[in-house]
Amino acid sequence: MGAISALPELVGRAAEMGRPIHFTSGRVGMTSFSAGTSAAPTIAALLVLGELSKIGAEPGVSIIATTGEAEVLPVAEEIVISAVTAAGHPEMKPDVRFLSNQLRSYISGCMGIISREKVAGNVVIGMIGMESLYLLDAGLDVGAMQIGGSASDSNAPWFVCAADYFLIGEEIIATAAYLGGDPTVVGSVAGEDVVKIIIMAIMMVGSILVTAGMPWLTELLKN
Amino acid sequence: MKEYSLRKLLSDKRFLYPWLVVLVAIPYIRPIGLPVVAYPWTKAAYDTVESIPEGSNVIVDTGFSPGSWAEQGAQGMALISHTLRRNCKLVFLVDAQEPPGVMMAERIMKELGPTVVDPRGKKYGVDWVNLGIVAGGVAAAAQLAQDFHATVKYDTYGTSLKELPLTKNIRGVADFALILLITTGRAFPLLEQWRIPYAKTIKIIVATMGMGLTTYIANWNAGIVNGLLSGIRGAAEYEALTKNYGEATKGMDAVNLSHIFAVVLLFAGNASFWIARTRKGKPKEA
Amino acid sequence: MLALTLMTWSYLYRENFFYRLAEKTFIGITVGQLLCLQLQALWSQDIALVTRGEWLLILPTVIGATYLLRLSQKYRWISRYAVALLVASSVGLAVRVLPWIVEQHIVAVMAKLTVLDNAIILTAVVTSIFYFYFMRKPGGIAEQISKIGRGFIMVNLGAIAAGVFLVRLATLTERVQFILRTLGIIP
Amino acid sequence: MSVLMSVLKKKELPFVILTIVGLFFILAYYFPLPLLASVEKELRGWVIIMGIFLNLLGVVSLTIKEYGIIRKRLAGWESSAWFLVVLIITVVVFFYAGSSGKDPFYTYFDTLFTPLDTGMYSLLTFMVIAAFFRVFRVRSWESFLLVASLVFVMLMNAPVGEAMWSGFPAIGQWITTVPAMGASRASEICIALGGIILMMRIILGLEKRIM
Repeated sequence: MGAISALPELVGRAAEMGRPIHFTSGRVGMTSFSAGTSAAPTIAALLVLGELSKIGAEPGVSIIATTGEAEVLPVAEEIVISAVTAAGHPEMKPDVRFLSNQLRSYISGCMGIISREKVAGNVVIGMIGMESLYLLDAGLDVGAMQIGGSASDSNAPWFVCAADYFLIGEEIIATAAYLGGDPTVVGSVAGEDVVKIIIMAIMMVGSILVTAGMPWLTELLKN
Repeated sequence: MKEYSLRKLLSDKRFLYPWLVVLVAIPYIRPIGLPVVAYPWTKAAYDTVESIPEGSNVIVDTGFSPGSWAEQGAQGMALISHTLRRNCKLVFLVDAQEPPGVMMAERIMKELGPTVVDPRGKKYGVDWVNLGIVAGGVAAAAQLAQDFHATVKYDTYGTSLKELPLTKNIRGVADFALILLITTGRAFPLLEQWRIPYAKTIKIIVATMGMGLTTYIANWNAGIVNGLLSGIRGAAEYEALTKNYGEATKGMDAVNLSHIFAVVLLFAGNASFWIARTRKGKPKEA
Repeated sequence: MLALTLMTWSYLYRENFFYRLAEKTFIGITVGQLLCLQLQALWSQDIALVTRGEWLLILPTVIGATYLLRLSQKYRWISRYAVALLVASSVGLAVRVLPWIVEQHIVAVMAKLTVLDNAIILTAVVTSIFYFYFMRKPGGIAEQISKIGRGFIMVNLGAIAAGVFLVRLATLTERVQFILRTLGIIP
Repeated sequence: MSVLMSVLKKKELPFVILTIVGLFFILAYYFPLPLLASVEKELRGWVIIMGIFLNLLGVVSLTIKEYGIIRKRLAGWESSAWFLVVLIITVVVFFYAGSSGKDPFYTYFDTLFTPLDTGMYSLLTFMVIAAFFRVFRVRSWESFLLVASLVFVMLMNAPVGEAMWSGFPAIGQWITTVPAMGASRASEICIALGGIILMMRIILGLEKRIM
């Protein structure tokens, strides 16, 4: 996945230009709004933030993380602190900013930061809602290198076109897992792939059964 | 290098913005009125309203915020003016998830009042009631179906529901003929708790945002939803079906012009990209 | 009101003084409202109930209050416990989507394959899942299938982009109408 | 005492709590016993109360950051000062005027909020248009599929497509209900699965980077 290798490139560019990197995991949090589907992408995005801080700690690139949900603030700070400590730079302070819990108000703040700080890199990843195109557009205007992806399909098209490196759907979660270089990750992902094969098999068998006029598998799964 | 500077001006995105505003503004000053052909699910929504007995009670969920007025408000006005012309009585409510929806119900009735519906006939308390926020999600919806007065005691102004002529005799789901869901996604659980268990006596029409359409088409195919409106286009189709042209029809003119504009831009952008690419032999980033 | 709308639109030219003014006003009022509503909620949902005898609620109040210790460098570690609870609850909630996925998506795909469209839907689902099959080897058969899946995903994204354009356009028409009305061009 | 403190300061203990509480939430969902259910309901209430403090933390930390900018007279401190002024006015109006019903606070809030909100919202249309022109480029067969599907569905949405050629709405409807529907289902299934795997890793303590 290209986006993983792009993080060092992004940090290098920012260090060279002497400008900060903007990171956001979007407006939604982990427990409140439509929690079921947004928790994992948000946490995955924060793990990407951790990796970014780890790479950025050595050249001392400042990373401005913004959020539209207050509950992301402490988790993001913890992740950044443990990442920079692991990289041997515990003196780096996390810069996580809560802007507003109202969607458009948060967007206006993000756009302001991107264009005023003239960020060198713009990382927009997670369960990104309608803020996607606003932030990508602002990033394009200041010529930032953009990496991103949304776990919500309805906002993914803009990333495909406007980001330099994009991730689609589940790739976000998988990337975040791979980033740490943890050997247990391969095992988890392999296990997940087996589940996917099973799901595909169930769907195909179920369809064939329905075609043959035996919908018992469908009835079974409905309950 | 005059030609060069002209091209630079044309490729600046700021050059596009005024054109978009002009294209959207034109239909309001001089309407064009291309015919809007209704999708089958919109026609089904119209037929559903026509099929309920005249004067039935209708329950309406207006769970959307002012930001979506252009879409949801237009759909709400089209649907509600039709039900009112069939002399239906309306009971509005919203979920606790979308508090501004309470004001949206008032706004629909206010904007409809003097235009479509004969203002002399329709009175608050007799023809329509606004329950305000009904908190409690699924549990509250289920209880509301069985025992109306035990779940909600007062309307949004604090008047007792037992004193209002419309709600005085309502006991539960059996007294309603139709559900209108005019929401932006997270609907009040009327679909699960009212339509599915009581499918024989009550029908449902969903007015969703343009993006929510695919999910609901599956429900429409399955017969769970009787009729479906989607976004400003759905509203315009409904206005055409009821021959009651309003905001959405004008909006569709703007949609037509700006969509042509968008397609032209797509081709222009790609053409300039490919010309630059073949000239220089490598892709040029925007 | 017209001025405020135009102030936000001024961003389209470039980031400027008026936009900054609008931005800070916007954040100011929403954050102010958040602060007030949360203080009110703290009273009505928590402290008022505790004084009425629901002593158990003292516990989340104390744990919640430790979040504020994050602002101090020295006692920041205390809040780590509260963060652990926060992550735990989000994790616990996230696992709940499984039954919903089975019902909404897996069952819905199973339909008569003799109808061409249903067969295409099944193909689209299966090939697209292959795109998210991460153990695939470069050049293998899974890689080939995943390319077809990627094509289906792109078609989906294009359709979505068109839908989003229509939805957003509706809001613009409303604003343009508002401006025309304010300027007195249309009634 | 100092031994206890150093144990508490370590990261292991929060991880243990995370595991226990996380497993509890899962158990309570899949095995809805009355006891588990009532404890779970109580815990959900706690999460809401803790959420209040999180929001307060957000507001306080934002205010402190903006105040720091003003005190150090960093670039753009004037706008930070304006932010504080608006914040204070909002709080004063709220508590002075009360907050229920149709009172001065809502008039104040709506007058400022509605135009700003809808103004920001409609900015997006301009950005979509600019994106169509700037970045929707046919670079490969994949982006060709994306742009083609975009054009067909746009011409389905706009009645003018029907006026040009009756095939546009038919193809557009087929795209949205058949191939697009299939791909979006696949994407939802995979996100849910990936999410569950990540969450299980966190609960089992395999994901050390979380704290």
